Amino acid sequence: MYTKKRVVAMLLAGGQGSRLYALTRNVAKPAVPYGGKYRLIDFPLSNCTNSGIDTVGVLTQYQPLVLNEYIGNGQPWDLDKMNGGVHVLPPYETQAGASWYEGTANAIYQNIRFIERYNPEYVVVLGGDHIYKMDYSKMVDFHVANNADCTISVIDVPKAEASRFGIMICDDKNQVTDFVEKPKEPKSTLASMGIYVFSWDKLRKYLVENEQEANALRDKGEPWSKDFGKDIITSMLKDKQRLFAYEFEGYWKDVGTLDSLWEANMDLLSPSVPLDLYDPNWKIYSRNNNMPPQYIGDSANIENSMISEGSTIDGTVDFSVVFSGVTIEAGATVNYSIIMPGTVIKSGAVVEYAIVGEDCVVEGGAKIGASPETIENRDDWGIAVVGHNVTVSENKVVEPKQIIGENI
Amino acid sequence: MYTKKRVVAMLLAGGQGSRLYALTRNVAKPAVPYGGKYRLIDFPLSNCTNSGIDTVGVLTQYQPLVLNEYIGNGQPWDLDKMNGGVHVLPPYETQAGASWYEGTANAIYQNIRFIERYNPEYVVVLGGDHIYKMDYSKMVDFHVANNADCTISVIDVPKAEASRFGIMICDDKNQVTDFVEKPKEPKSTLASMGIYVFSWDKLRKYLVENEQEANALRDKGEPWSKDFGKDIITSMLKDKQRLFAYEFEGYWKDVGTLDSLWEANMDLLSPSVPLDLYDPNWKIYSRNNNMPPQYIGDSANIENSMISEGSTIDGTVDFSVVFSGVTIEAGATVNYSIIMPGTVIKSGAVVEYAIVGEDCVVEGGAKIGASPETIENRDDWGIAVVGHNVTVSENKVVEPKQIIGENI
Amino acid sequence: MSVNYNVLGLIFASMHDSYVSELTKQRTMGSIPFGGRYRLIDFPLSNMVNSSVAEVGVITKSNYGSLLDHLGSGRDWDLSRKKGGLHLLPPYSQTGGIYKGRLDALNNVWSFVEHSSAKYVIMSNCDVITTIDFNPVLKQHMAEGADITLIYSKGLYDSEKNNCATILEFDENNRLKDVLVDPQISGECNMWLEMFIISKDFLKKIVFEAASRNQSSFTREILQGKKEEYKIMGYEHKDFFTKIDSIQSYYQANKLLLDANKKNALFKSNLPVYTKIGDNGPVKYGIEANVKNSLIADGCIIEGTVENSILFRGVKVAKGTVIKNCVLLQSTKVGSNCTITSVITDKNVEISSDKVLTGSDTYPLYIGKDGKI
Amino acid sequence: MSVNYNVLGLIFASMHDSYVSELTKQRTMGSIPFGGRYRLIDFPLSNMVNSSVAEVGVITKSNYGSLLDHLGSGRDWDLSRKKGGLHLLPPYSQTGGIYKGRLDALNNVWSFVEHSSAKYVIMSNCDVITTIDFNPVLKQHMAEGADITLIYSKGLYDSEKNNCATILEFDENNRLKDVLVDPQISGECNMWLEMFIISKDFLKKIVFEAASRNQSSFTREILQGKKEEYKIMGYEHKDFFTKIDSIQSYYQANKLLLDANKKNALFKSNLPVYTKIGDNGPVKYGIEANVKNSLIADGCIIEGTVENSILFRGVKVAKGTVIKNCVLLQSTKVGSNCTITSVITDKNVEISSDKVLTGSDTYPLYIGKDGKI
Repeated sequence: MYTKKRVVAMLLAGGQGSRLYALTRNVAKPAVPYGGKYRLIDFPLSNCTNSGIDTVGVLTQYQPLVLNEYIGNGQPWDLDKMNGGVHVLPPYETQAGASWYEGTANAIYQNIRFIERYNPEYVVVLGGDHIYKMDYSKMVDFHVANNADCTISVIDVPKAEASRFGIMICDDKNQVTDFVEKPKEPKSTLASMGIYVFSWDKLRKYLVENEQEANALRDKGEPWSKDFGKDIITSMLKDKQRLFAYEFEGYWKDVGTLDSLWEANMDLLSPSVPLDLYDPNWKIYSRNNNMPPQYIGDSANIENSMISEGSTIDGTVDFSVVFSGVTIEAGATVNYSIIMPGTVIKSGAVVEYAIVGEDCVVEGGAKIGASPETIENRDDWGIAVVGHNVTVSENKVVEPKQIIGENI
Repeated sequence: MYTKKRVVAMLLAGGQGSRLYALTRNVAKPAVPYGGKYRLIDFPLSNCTNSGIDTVGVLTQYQPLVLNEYIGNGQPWDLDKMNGGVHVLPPYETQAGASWYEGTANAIYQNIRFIERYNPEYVVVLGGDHIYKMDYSKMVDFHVANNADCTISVIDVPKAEASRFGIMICDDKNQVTDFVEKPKEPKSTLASMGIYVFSWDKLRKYLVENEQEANALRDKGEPWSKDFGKDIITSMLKDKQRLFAYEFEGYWKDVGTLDSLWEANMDLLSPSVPLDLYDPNWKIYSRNNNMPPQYIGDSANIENSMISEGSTIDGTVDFSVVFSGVTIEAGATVNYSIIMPGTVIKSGAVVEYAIVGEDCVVEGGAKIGASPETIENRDDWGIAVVGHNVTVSENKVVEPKQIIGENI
Repeated sequence: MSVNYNVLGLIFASMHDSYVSELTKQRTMGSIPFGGRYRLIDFPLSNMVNSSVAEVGVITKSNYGSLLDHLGSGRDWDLSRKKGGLHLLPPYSQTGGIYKGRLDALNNVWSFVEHSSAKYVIMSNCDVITTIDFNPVLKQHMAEGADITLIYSKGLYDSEKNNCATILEFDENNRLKDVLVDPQISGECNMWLEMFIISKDFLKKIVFEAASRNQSSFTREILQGKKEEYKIMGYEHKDFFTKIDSIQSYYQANKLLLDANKKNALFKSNLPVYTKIGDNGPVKYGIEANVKNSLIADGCIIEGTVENSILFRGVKVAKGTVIKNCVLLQSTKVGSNCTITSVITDKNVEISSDKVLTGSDTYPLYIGKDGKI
Repeated sequence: MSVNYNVLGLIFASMHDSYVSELTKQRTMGSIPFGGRYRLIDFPLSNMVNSSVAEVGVITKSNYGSLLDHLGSGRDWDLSRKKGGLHLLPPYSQTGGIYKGRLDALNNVWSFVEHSSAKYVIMSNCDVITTIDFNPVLKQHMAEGADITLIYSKGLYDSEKNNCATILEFDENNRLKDVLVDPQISGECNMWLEMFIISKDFLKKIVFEAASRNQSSFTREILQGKKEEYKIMGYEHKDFFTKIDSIQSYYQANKLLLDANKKNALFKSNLPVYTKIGDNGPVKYGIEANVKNSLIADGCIIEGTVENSILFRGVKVAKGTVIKNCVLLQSTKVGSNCTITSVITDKNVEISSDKVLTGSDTYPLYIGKDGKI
């Protein structure tokens, strides 16, 4: 009934994304909007399709409803297949009882049956909250050429930032000799991007072992974990398995925080950032919502910005990313900001250095965020954030760094 | 983003189906095979499609993997839609925490958001383990014509059997005046078929109230339940809401037990049973597994049976239902039995009055089940059942009534 | 229900191709681009889908390659179905050759219609652009026991400007009294939107009768010829519509969308217009961009000035260039320091830097597909 | 990977239609029913899909309506895709008219080929039925640096029986030495399966050269004419194949499937043959049914005797009837007490009760579509 697939991808859609909490109250992190018309998960899903991977399991248990409906039958990403395609894989109940996912390794462990239906040679494991364009098929080729058990894609980060990442230490043939999570004194600047290729037989073995060992520890009342990066990779290294680092060159951004989400959007407006959303050979697909083209009115003044379908712009927009179905009235000003789908910015409102969530209303006279130059103490400055479905009433102010989740 | 749908269907795919346990060890009950090439869920899904309902939520938490993959993108049932379509709805985690479904009413309650996306006027609630062909659109018309709050489809059952069902007592205008679950002395023979049409505003109200009341009882340490038939219908009756009984005429069979599953299959072989699987205007759709046509060999002897694609039959088959990809070797005998997909019955084996699960091997000389005439005490007789993936070794015997879940 | 198998939709995708011969050189009426991201067929097709129609046949004449590309499996309209769905009906026929009129075309595709289980048929052209829910029309058709219900709108007719129009007159009971084709008059009239509802049985009767008499024109033979005999009723559609019957009216119709009222009448959130998804990026506005009163589709990159214009998907406008009163079809590329006024560019036109092109608002300059200037 | 955008598939769906003129009256080669539930195009299409090809163009000539119906959006082959996918390439062309040969056809659809990002092109007809994985062929093609790699099988050739065949000879280095078309010989030969692999760039060169010289035959101009100049290599496919080049060979090819070895060679579990799903019920055998050595597709209802026959979907055989050595295409209905021997019935044939029809095994009786007897 199921045809063999050489490669199956498993996407760890993860949990709530607590550092993004104003934007993930009712949606899983991968469903957070990005880049004018996308959601985070569009990037790994589109990468899969463009890499020729047509079988993807999405592992999630947090608020899957929006993600589920967003992914739907997978058609927008060419992943609606009779054989393969994209499947959201929630936790489930068996005769032995029901259990939620107890970590990323456990989530894959609980879906071994899903993977084995396709009898793959390689399994690609991906995260759901990174922005990048990558041909996974080249990484699989690299994995095969090295006769590797596991290949981890890495990116060279500035030395100063290396301690924020999981750092790989490699020999001159790219073989990984050590792996340190957030080292204080990094011995290398090769940061793990959270993208793995495994030979399936090896991954399977380590998933089963990790599950047994963690359960044994738990039964003894000792600390245990079932974490992918931490447990599986560490065990494989300890067992002298062949781990290789695949160096990626290009744009890659972790959007795990509100600041980095804002930065990643601003990056799109910089001519020097190598993330091309207009390449016909590597399209980023997303679910379309059937809106007419954007209308730019007589008093509009738009510069250096991205604006999407269905929006009506009659105000001033500068250095901003505006999603679909947004209204910016004449006399409203939006600078250095991200305005998510369906939001209305009314005449007289000023939005600067801010993220405004979906379906918000910002009334006239309201002021959200401020330019860093206007703030005396630079430490007091930061992006202002308004969560989804929030109304900011007339003349209300949202200070820089402030995060608003309810109507004010 | 979501277009209004006049009608949304919610399918209670239910749990393990413990009375079918040999066949539901690794699959949810609606995925149990039936009728040569179907699974139980094909019937409600095909009925939805044929009734013009294209938005269906499937509520399940027990072993959804097989069901999930079987339903896939919904294409086999014409339910792969950009807007609407079929969605498997598992339990999920929110900021308030994670919770499994606590009853059928709670399962729908937890998915109110799913329903409201489509802003429906009517919600059809269905079960996943009944065999019947029904045009739900006519039932909705009946509901509308009666200005009903809830319409329950009922079937007239023999008086002797009425105490096995939920019985509706109606006035002469079909309005339900009382509802009794499995009454000892039935006042009517109108049995609920577990198919409901609700005006969505009413259902929503009662779901919310039931949830609150049950939680309050639980907090007080008192017995509580969140059951659809028991709590919602009873509350509506108590509140004098307009409940109507919609009388269905045609074939309807509850396949909640192994015996009834066997009977329902045998019914297909009876010329007097009005369940036509060959009507081009009301097709029962199912997922196809790309097998060539069946091959009937030189020594085959087939009478009064149904056989499906990909099977190779060279033995004797009489009064039996044989699924796809089955091999029945020359010299094997299958009478009054159901042979599920992928099973091999080897030369010299005898299978009578039995259900043999998927991907089994019955070796030569094995004997499964027996004809009732050969059993002295009729109480000792019953259907023999072999679970999925079981090998019955040479010359082994599975007695009537015996249920085998492991290799013997 | 959510879909209705009781109604079959038929779309005439090639009706009146010759009126816009510039645009139909390599395509047919239904695949003419419109409104930044649409093709004309998107409007009748979305109207049918939004009215719960589950089965649609598209009747084509010639040059239907781009239509085939656009429609694909019908998935973008949720018409990729086993039961019902979208069916392209190319002009191959037993008798050979191309159909001459609507009745002839229907006769040619009759086996498709016959095979449908629907009881009613809704028909529409592609050259009238409007957003309509057919359910009230169907309801009226059934309530009045009509043989045929014609959908019309009140509109200003001017024989000088309109290339083709069918003007209807009804009696006090709403029954068809008179039918005028391209009359020498002007003023407010009941303009037939060339949409109508008919039962399948009645349609069969008139198609077969016409075939046996070698008649092909629905307007002449049925509307004009049988208006006393048949019960032909009218349904007034009281909302915005526009009709494409010349390159000038094509230009004007696009520009009408800059009027918010008209745009909102065509794009209603409860009756969305579906189209093939292009997966283009958002519109990117450069640091010197200056855009006013324009409709801009996704995938455009604008570094110059754009005013009172419609830009289709993937149009590029370089620095220093001024686009005014233009309709630029998909993937038009305009180099730097150009001045382009009152121009229609077809797909993939490339205009190199420093060019000046000027049409007039009443007679726009048209540049054909793949043109390089 | 799971799909490979580097390879484009092209299927000639109308090649050699004239050899089976009975079956192509209302259809084209690719849509001829075969093997109980398939159409001939299912075999090359499934071969391509099973070889990870993600984009396939189907080149048709005429009568492609039934092919369009069968293929639909390509969903049943998982070829309903945004990137790649299935594309029907009808015979409309700028130059007008129908193509004359393979090179002419390729020239006609060149814009489609050009547009693909693939580097290699796999081509196949529909009249050779076999199951093959193209990946080893592609590997050999690249390893040998071939210009063209022809796929052939050893088979018995008999000029008396075979209507059309291209016999290949290779030198000791596997390079094409000689090409014989329909020679007056018999014996074991290298039969070209009319499948080959070529790089897109090289294909472009030969298609454009041929066009400029008004040449259209690939076999004559390239294989025979350029075998010294180009590096044309052979790949032997060592598995079951059969070719349809007459109504007799069509009859025999169907009956070959009653041989378990041949059936298993065509239907391998790791290389499934996909087809349009019919959603028929299981086969129902009545109380007096008696079936031996036959292939029976879903949806059949059998109450009589069937021997050595192929029954397509939805065939009905009533009580008392004996079917022997027959190929009954879909929805054939045979009444009671008939004796039908060595007969091919096309779709929807109805045979009323008490009829006796007898063909011979070497010259089966053919009854055309919708025939009533």
